Amino acid sequence: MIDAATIRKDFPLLERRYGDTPLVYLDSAATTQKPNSVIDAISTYYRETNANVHRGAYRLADEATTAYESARTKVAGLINARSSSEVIFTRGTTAALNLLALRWADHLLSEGDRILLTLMEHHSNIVPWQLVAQRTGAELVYLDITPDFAIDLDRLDEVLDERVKIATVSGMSNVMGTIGPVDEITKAARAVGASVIVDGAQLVPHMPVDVQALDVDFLTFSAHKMLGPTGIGALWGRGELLDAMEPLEGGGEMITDVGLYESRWAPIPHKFEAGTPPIAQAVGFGAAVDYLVDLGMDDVRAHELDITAYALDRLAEVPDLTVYGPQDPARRGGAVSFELADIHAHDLATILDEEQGVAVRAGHHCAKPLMRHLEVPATARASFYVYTVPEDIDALVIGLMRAREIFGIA
Amino acid sequence: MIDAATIRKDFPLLERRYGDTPLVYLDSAATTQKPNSVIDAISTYYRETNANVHRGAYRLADEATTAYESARTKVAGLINARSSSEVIFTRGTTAALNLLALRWADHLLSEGDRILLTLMEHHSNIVPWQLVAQRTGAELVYLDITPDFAIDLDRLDEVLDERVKIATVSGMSNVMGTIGPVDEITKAARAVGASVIVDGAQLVPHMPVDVQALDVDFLTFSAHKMLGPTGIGALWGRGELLDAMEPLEGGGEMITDVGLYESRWAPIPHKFEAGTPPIAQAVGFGAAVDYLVDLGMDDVRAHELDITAYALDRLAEVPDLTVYGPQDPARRGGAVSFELADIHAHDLATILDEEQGVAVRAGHHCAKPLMRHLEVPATARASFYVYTVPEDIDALVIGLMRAREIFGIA
Amino acid sequence: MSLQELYREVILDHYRNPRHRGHLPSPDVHAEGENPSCGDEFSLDLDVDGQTVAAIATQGQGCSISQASGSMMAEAVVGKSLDEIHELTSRFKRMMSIEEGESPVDEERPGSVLGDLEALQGVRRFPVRIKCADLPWTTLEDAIRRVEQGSEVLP
Amino acid sequence: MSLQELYREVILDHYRNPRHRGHLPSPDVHAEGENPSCGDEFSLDLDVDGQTVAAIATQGQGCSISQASGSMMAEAVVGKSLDEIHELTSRFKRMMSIEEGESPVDEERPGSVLGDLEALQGVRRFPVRIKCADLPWTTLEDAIRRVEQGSEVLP
Ligand SMILES: Cc1ncc(COP(=O)(O)O)c(C=O)c1O
Ligand SMILES: Cc1ncc(COP(=O)(O)O)c(C=O)c1O
Repeated sequence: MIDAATIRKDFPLLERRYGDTPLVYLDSAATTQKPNSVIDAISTYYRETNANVHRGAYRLADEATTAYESARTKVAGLINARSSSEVIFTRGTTAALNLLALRWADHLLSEGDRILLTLMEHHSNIVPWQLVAQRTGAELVYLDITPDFAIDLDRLDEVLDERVKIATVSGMSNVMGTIGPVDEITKAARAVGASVIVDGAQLVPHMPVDVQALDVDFLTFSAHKMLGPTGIGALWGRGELLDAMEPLEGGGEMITDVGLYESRWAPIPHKFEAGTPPIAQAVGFGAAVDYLVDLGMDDVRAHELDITAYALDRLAEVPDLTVYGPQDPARRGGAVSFELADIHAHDLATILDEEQGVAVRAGHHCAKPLMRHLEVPATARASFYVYTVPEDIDALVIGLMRAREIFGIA
Repeated sequence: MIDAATIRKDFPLLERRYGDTPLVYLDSAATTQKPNSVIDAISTYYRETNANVHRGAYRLADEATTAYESARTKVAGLINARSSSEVIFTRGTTAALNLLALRWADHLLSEGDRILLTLMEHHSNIVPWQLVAQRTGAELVYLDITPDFAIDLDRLDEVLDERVKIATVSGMSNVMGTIGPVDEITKAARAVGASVIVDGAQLVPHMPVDVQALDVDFLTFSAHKMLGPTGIGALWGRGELLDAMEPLEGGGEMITDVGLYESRWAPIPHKFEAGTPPIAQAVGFGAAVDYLVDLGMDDVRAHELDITAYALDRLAEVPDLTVYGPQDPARRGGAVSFELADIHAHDLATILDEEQGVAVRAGHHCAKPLMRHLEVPATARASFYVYTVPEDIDALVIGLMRAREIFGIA
Repeated sequence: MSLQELYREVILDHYRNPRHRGHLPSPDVHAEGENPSCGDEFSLDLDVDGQTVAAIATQGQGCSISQASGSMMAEAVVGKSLDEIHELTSRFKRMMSIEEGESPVDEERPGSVLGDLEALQGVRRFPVRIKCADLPWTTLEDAIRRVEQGSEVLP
Repeated sequence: MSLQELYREVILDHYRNPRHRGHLPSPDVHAEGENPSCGDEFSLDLDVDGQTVAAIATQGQGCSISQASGSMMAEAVVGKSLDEIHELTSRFKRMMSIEEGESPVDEERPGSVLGDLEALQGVRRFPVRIKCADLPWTTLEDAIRRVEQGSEVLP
């Protein structure tokens, strides 16, 4: 079991104060804080090992290459990839999804084909597909949300026919916390021969994920949402699919030969990693994976279940507060969106921040289609991670009561 | 004037030793070492300011946004951009050139149009254009290299006609050190209405660059080659051209509205920065720019002239050594490629590394077309930066003499 | 200064009971504004009679600061000449940009030109929120510019 | 171990005077290998007579280690049966992979099967260079596999 109060000490930012008020960080779905081990791995890399990778005949460059490639092995291990060559380092989830849209979907789809999404997708898993649709003539089809904030699977069979070539679904909603029905959608998609992409930006950080067991085709995630640095994330894909995909970017490192008018590509993963890669970031990503593996992903999930249950209970004590998301912690992760009476989310965020040092996000959370569906222009969102303690939730609740006072709500 | 011996103390990696042998880092054209101020800016960001940018209603997120955007202002200042919105943060030079190829060139070019390059381009400024040519039917035309390692401008007028829509040239060769004739090519390209792209990966780190004075259209560069972190670089472009360009990637942060089937884009620079950007890396990039501006880019160039002149003199003492690059330091930067007798570059690199701790690169330096033109399968390359001292060159020369011995060259 | 001063009663009142809400039947000009970073939206219809804003109606949704600012603005501009509105806009922007602690922008109190709008002074201490207060004014400037250019007087 | 031992005379000799260089007039099989990370290239032609390598010719360019390894390999395999070559290849790879300081792979010295090839033992201490020494052998394995599959005996 995770002892969040103890591991907090590994996270220097959590010691921040505004004057007398300690910071209460409840915005981990946007980006997580970093343990010292990650911050130090990056500094140590720059202080002791920094060199460009893959082309050095000297020892330092060899050390740098080993550091970079062993990060890949760690990331591959976390998601149980068959081979580390199936892990492509990208700038993040958004870059990974766009790579798939531009080089997988563009070649696969034509007029009349369909892409299946859900209404709970993040903009990063919507906009790339809108652009694919515009380029190829394919259509987007959305699965609905039920009144209890789940993906509506009732129409799945109806919607999934052989026109659907790609199903792309969030593993976990960054707004409602809802765990996506990846299993059901994958089975149904397989039956009609569609490929399955999972936007794992919120899933991979929060639960054990095994790509071989999931039986999906592609998985994308971002290091910065799982204790790692900004500027790096990963695309995992089945080797044979990645082998068949054309590179998006050309340049150094991704070739075996360059002529004046033609070039030959290196094998995966390098084919998709043109130019100097985010080396120090990969090292930091590897350290983040080490930290999570040490905690144990089962325990990470167990802690999230506990803290989310506690949060939902405490929020239920606040009058006039509406939670947009499942009430059952087993069906969700620790991103909790809510609205309080007629107080706009933005005002709520200011009051929580100023009164209690509580950092929550306010707005559309890069999920405008979902917000329109929920008929709410903006929500406030508190989101948790391995270092979140019940006291953080208590501060949130005090702040919410104070907001009621300030807005003169009896 | 830069006192390299003093500023070396700011660079912790330069204190590395292999047993008794100190590391002599002569591979700055591949990636530079980082001063403490850059390493610390990154750690401090993670320890004190880390939050996601642009969407936070709390103070920490506002601080993070300010840190990120003020890095953009610093980078814009370094190259004298009219507005910081003309600076797009990318993964690096390679990503920036590919963005231009995919979203500028693809829309501009059609069958029969031409792209002008030079034979000294890096793969990252060749392969993207080969792919453009394949997609659009445009042709690549290369400017030749003269026997004294300059770009051959004699045929410029002949080659530049109205079929040429884009000229894309390296500001400085990473193999020969040759400074690219950006002025001449720009004037000639303007005369036929072609756009000009400068690959500034080696130029911006080593010389003062003023994009308004240069009168080019786009400039690309990488932080990691100018004291900054890996994982970030910049595309500068004229505002009106960037405004007219379509985004490559869709996702969070780059939109003003997302509907189910259509979206609206944010203004530049955000239109081109989908998803969580490399925030900590931007902060590090900003610190690197601060360091360079403190030194003064004129002094950076002056130091490079000195150290390169010293290196060329000392290398001339080594029998059977051939330098591939201009002899006049005024025409070049501090990347010096050479071959020693019949010793393969790879063997040379091993000997230099093991005997003298000297780190040089060996191989084709991501410039195979140039290597074929020079008729040499591989060279060894020593490259310098602000922290390079004459003693580094002396160690190189001792190592080269030792290599002659080991290979039994009288 | 405390949050209590940011969220003054008059602001909450304008937020909850925005003045001049709705649409004009056939406005001379319509303008829309948005803060992409927080999602606040504000739009307005104007009827312009010669050089005078004869009527205004506003729409929008967002935080109390943006919506109250819009409501107060609507009250302040109706019946005013375009020149007076330029003057008012620049006074407002000056108020929002001066350092906290400096003297209030309007030296002529009582009988202040900005009136209720001065209640928004408290926003200055919350830099993230200044753009909320500014949104309606930026939208208004856009509308007035179009009136002056004669480019978009609707039929 | 010093560099002097890596760059032994025999290695430099093979580098400078590679044996079996050139092309076979009509080879039964041709295979090409490359180390993308350093640019070393090595290719070879084989004539296979039943189960025996009757002739070999090699081409390539690269560092002394890769080219010497190829030259020594060519000398070692010519006239050998495919089975013997498999045995030799696995001995060579074992030699290149054992930890430095462990006993040499070939216990039966003198009269060593690997012969000159043992001169490459020194490469083990330079991990970046092992793939240089391996390149000709990987290319050879590729060629032999194709012979055994009968897939690519050239006409
Ligand atoms: C001239 C030149 N262009 C482009 C690049 C590519 O830069 P990056 O690898 O940072 O994308 C480099 C560096 O490798 C270079 O030297
Ligand atoms: C579900 C989901 N998908 C995609 C993303 C985009 O990730 P990134 O911004 O790291 O590219 C996010 C995070 O913002 C997310 O929560």
